[in-house]
Amino acid sequence: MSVDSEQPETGSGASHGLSSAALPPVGTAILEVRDIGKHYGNIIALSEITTSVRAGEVTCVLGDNGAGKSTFIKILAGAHQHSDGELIIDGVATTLGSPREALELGIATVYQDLSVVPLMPVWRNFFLGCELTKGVGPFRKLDVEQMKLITKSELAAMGIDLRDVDQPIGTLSGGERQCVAIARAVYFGARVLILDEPTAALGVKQSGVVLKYVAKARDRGLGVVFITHNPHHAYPVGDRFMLLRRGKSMGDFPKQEMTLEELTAMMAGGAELESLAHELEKTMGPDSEIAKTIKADSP
Amino acid sequence: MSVDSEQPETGSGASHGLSSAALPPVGTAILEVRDIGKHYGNIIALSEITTSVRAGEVTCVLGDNGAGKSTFIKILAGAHQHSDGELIIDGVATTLGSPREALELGIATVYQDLSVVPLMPVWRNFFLGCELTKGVGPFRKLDVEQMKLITKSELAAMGIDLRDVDQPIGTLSGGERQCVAIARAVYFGARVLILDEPTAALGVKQSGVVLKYVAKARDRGLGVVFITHNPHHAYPVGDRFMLLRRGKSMGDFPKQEMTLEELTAMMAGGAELESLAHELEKTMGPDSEIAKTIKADSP
Amino acid sequence: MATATVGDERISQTSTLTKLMKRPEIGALVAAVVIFVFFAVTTEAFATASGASTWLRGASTIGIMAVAVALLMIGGEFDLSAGAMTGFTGLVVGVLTTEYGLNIWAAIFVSLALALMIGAINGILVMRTGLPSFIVTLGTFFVLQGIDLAGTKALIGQVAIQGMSNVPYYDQAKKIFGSSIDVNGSGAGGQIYASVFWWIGITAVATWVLLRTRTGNWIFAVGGQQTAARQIGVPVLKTKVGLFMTTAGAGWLVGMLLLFTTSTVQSNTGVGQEFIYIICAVVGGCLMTGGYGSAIGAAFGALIYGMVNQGIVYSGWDNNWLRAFLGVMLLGAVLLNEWVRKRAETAQ
Amino acid sequence: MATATVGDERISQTSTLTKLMKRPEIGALVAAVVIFVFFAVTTEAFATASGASTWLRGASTIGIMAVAVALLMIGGEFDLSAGAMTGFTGLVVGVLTTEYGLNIWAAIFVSLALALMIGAINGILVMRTGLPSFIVTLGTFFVLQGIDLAGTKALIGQVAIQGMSNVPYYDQAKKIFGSSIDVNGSGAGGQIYASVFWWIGITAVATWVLLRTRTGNWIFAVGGQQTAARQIGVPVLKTKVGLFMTTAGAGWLVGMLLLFTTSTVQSNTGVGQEFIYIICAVVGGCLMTGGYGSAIGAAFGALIYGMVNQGIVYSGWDNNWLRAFLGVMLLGAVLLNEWVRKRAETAQ
Amino acid sequence: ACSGTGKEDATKENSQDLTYAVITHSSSGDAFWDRVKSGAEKAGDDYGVKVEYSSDPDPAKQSQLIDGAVADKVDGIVVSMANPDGLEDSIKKAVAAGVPVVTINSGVDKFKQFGAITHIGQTETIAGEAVGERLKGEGYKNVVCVIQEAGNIGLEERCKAVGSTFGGKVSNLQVDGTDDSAVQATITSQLQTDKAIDVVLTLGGQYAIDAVGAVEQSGSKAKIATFDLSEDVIKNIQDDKILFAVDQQPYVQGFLGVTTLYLKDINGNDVGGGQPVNSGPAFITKENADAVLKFAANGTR
Ligand SMILES: Nc1ncnc2c1ncn2[C@@H]1O[C@H](COP(=O)(O)OP(=O)(O)OP(=O)(O)O)[C@@H](O)[C@H]1O
Ligand SMILES: Nc1ncnc2c1ncn2[C@@H]1O[C@H](COP(=O)(O)OP(=O)(O)OP(=O)(O)O)[C@@H](O)[C@H]1O
Ligand SMILES: [Mg+2]
Ligand SMILES: [Mg+2]
Repeated sequence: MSVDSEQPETGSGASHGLSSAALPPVGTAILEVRDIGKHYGNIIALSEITTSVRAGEVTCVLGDNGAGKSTFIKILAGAHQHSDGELIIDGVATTLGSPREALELGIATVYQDLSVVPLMPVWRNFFLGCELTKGVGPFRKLDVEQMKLITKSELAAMGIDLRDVDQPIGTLSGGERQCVAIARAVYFGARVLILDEPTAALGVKQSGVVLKYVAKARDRGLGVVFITHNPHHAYPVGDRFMLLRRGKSMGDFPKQEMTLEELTAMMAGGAELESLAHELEKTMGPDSEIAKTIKADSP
Repeated sequence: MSVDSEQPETGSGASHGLSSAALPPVGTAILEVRDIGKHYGNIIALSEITTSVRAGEVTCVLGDNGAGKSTFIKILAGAHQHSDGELIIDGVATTLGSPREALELGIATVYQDLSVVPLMPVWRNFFLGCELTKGVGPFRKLDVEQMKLITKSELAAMGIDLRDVDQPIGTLSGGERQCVAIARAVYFGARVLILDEPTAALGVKQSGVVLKYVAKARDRGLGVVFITHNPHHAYPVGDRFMLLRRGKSMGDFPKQEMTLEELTAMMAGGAELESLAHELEKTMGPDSEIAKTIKADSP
Repeated sequence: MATATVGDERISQTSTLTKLMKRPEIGALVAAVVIFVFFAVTTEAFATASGASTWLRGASTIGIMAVAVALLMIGGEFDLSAGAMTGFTGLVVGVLTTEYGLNIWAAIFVSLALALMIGAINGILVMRTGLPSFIVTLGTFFVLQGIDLAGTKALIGQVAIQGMSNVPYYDQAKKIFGSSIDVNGSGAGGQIYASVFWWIGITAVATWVLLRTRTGNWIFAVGGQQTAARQIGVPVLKTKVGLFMTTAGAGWLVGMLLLFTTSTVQSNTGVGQEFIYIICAVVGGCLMTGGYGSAIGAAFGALIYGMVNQGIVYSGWDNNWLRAFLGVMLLGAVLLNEWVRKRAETAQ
Repeated sequence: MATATVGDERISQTSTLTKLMKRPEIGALVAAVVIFVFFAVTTEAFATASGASTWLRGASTIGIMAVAVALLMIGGEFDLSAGAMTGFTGLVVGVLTTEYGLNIWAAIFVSLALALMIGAINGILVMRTGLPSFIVTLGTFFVLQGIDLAGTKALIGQVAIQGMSNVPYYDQAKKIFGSSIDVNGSGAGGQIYASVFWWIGITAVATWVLLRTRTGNWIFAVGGQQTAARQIGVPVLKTKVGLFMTTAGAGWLVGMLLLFTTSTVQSNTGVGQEFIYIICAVVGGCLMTGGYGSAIGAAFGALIYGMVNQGIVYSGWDNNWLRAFLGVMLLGAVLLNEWVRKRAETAQ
Repeated sequence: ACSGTGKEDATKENSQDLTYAVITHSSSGDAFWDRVKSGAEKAGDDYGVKVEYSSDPDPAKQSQLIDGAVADKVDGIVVSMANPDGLEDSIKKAVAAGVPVVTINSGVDKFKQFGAITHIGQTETIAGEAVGERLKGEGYKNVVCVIQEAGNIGLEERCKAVGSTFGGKVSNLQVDGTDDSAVQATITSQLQTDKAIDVVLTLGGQYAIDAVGAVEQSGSKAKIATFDLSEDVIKNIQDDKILFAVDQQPYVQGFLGVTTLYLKDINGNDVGGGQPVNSGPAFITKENADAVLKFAANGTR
């Protein structure tokens, strides 16, 4: 179960993905959005968001529940089409018709609902859409052994020790499933890696591994979009922080301009936090950890 | 959006649930398990677990991903039947045939996968199985207005500001959905409240509210089972900590016997954490927050 | 918190009309109106009192079953024995009265009891074995079909009930199940059959149950996500068995309506109709996968089916093409339906 | 990490047999064996070469369709036009050759092209409109049925193809689609028909595709969770349209087998068979909801159906009860099937 | 033999825009009823009247079709009464509304009672009895009667009538008429099981062809007889593969049904004078096969 530096380098998969486009220099905007908006029927989930995802940078998207974070990244991933504004990829305004188009541009995504097919075995889920094959012509067949092997080892590297990669993924625990989704995206992500609350269901150790992956991807020059509710996860790896509230952008801040405390306060909704801390103090006694933490965080 | 102490007391719902059995005195074991085990086909998910859930106490179940936590609480909730050992409720060994039986005994559960019916409106999901009605005989009908009102206000109290409780719950964001499931369980939980990673998808503020609810339920004399991967969430509210590893219990510790640091170390898997911290230091620089935290946590 | 209710900036303006438009049955309603207008304009007899009485009658028996089947489909199950059940119940009454001289009301009661029992067996088999209802009820369907044919032949020596109208108290039962009311006084044409009233009544009750009772809530839940429903404490078994019994009960009612309107049923009555019911339910907005739909939508679906069926005859189109027309019209109706629904959903 | 592979204490011992037992088709296999033994013991002719040749032949055409339909069902869709397609393609060839004197191979090719086109239309309609395939293909079914009847009638003045065996090169085509091989030398009985070989071939190819190719992976994925599959980058449209075309292609093949084995098809050939295919697929372990099943299982399902159908005749049971027997046997087979599967799944 | 009558009368002046509904209990695609339809339509063409054909095997639906025709104010209805009880109300209503009704094919016992002007046809019973007698006369002992549609009243009655005059054993065999391959397989199985069977009697021309294949395949010595004709049936009769075919002359039933209504309308005739008119049956054997081959190929016999 040890996650040590001797193990083979995983998640270094520029060559695995559908696209093997060369990575642009660090700091170049790979994805840009301008005044982008999205509504579902009469529900306006997102409006007038402007930001960019740059090579070698981690953009954290922060915000309350229902703020529109998942909606935002689904647009970047091609899973939803935006209703207003412009989505610019490599300098060209486009609309991603399907997630496959995004994948072909080297954009890999971990969705909040994970996008796994419950009845299929773990290894089939891992390689779904990018299956390894061997043989030629009509006899080209899946390289089952290889795929099982890779799946097993990639998950092991995340600290997930599966009994059997042939198990239907629907029978895995929540965290195990999340790890499969992350390992898959990291393995296939070529230029941009989008992670929607990847650490939500993970244990301390697994979370650490994911953060490590994020940092590694950044160092390799990928653009990363990272969503989390945990400021302790966001702050160490993030380069820029975009704050959403009720579907609107509250701004886009570089790391230099803020401290962890400011970030936490921002995520929790500022002023309102104080009253919560107050209340927790009442219920749990003033020496309670959480009350102290929240109190310390509130401005 | 403010969560202040003036708002009506919510989550005080001993009278809402299916059961209105009187609460036993604080410290009495409501649920006990003895050497309980569960296997799915040839997969042994849990073996030889012994612990108890006491009135007025919060039992935290900790463990790595796939350790068997959800399996454990599903047995308590009646969603799965145990394969070995004994489940003792109010001193009587029983097997819960269905979640409904558990509910009738006053045991309310928030499952990790939330148990919502995606196509149904939020309010219908909230009251599913415990609908409010008015009128008599054949003209007894759903009290729709009342149910909508309660749903809206209970969610508001958690800091979730829904546009429309008539929206299918499948269209809510992950966190919003989680809040519905929690609010429902809190509202109907009469004697035991079981929460499986309730704060996973929640923002800082909503997490605070959930912790507050847990503390309140405990103070009202309910037995609470609380699963989380976040030691900062577990420590302040927990009274006892049960640690699972690979389907086995590593022990059951009262709060007095451990510090937050010990708890964190235990959750992360002890010795192995050091190497992770080491690695993170390498990738993110020694001053990185997360590396520091993990390093500090490791014994 | 309170500020969120009025003038939420995250919702664009919506009219009450748009809200109404989001009901699952709206598409079917529009399609029904379009089809009515089409045939009313292109044929003479269609929109007359006597013409309408014909297609209403045709739609009514299908409609009753479609509504019951819609409930079942919303609850996530199918019942392929529903069609054969209509013949079975009619045959039971016919054989018991014409051959064995049983009192007609007793026979009616016996056939109801049998129907409910078969429904319960269907439900319990499905729930206990975990087999798909499609297969279980297919088995029941075959068995019923066999009984209908062989049983009837063995007992009365032919494959259709004859001489029903000579049975004592036949008229009493006919009052309830088979009578008709003249609309415009003239004897010829323009009657409304009892089945039409039954149809309207059943649709109203089903809609009420579905939208305004706990049972309705449970039906949506067991169809939408059975595991979730069970985990939350919905009595899944009871709900599903109840639904199967409801469908069987509706089959019985339709059997009675057929028997007492035409005074005969045949051993193959209802065979093949089971899919028509499903079709009507789907046209009316039910999802095949369960958890979504409406009873009144299914009634509209049956109306569409009845109107198209009779309208094609009135149009005088070559009978050989009947099926092709039916197919095109159905597809057209469903496409229109879907289009309306999509428009409604994305309406601002 | 490495310690986890061997001797994981969280897994109890499993034999290879148990592993095999977890395949979806295992239940159907066991049921097929049981039924075979049952009829072999209770009847004389069943297990003879000539008896087997009869039920194998009956099972083969249904089996080919069942395999194709199983793929489609695993992909999460239905095709109700599959039955009518077999008649349609046969009629096209029959009409073109007997009435218009087209070269037989050209006619066969034309009908294949038409079938694939209809399949593609089905698929594209389903995917583009978002309507359930149950409804879309029902529309196609009705339309095909109408064309089969009215078109044939209009073109050749009757409802069945006549004089097919006088068409030039008929024997060539019959070699491929309609010939038979004597097994035991004696002319009477014991033939294996071409359709049986086709059936085995198709099943083998389908199984290979499903389990060992990317396409197979995608089929499982689009049926199991379409949204997830799309999000992960599976070409959903291509996969589904391909499946509909495969089913249509299988319909064409069966149409040819029917035409060249019996030298005739009629306008209602295949009508109603579409459900038999679905039944065989489900008996063979496919889920109605998609995402799970096997091709070889569907082949076993067809075998069960074929054996039961002929076995009842061999048993000399009262023929009127045919349907009832069929129903009971089907239910029995599926129950056995499910029981075996459950045992296998919880086996330690 | 009755076709073509009245063609000369069919002048435009006489036809006065008449519309007749022909409503039968046929299921779609049935070869027999297809010929009834052809006959009725041919008569319509010849007389310059409009003929609207519709059908449904379910008596409830068939009675709705009759009601519908009355609502449509047709000038006459031709109806087949397989299940008289089921149509009684509707036919009486039609008669009460002043629409002349002619019954065809089946329902000979009830037509008067219901107020129809006449009955044209030949019940299933007459044809069946004739077949039974003929087979008995030729010395056969064991007949299997192949029913291609379970529970179809007409088919059941035919087999029953065969049994009533045949004397020997008559057993029914249900087959799936929409799958010729299965029909052949099932007949084969039956022949393999019961070696005593010496005649296979099919109830539609199409299935006789399947039976020919089945007899060959099973190596049985059984002979084949069939109801209804087709080109292939006649060729097989010529080749001695089929004993005989019973021609119920469905074309006549359709044609005369319309003709009767037409004569009533233009000339006040009551064809048959209140007595039923028989349309058949005729036996087609090797001797007279050549003469009907041409008509069978047209799809009118
Ligand atoms: N239905 C099932 N069939 C087979 N194995 C299962 C099934 N459900 C769970 N398991 C296995 O049992 C083990 C325990 O699962 P469980 O969901 O209890 O873990 P958990 O402790 O809740 O993990 P997490 O923190 O990731 O939610 C996992 O390894 C999982 O793969
Ligand atoms: N398909 C949909 N139809 C209608 N409304 C939707 C739909 N999907 C999302 N919404 C609404 O849009 C808003 C934004 O949802 P989104 O999932 O983007 O939130 P989020 O920021 O990811 O929240 P969380 O942190 O809880 O995951 C929510 O209020 C949600 O209810
Ligand atoms: Mg989200
Ligand atoms: Mg869990």
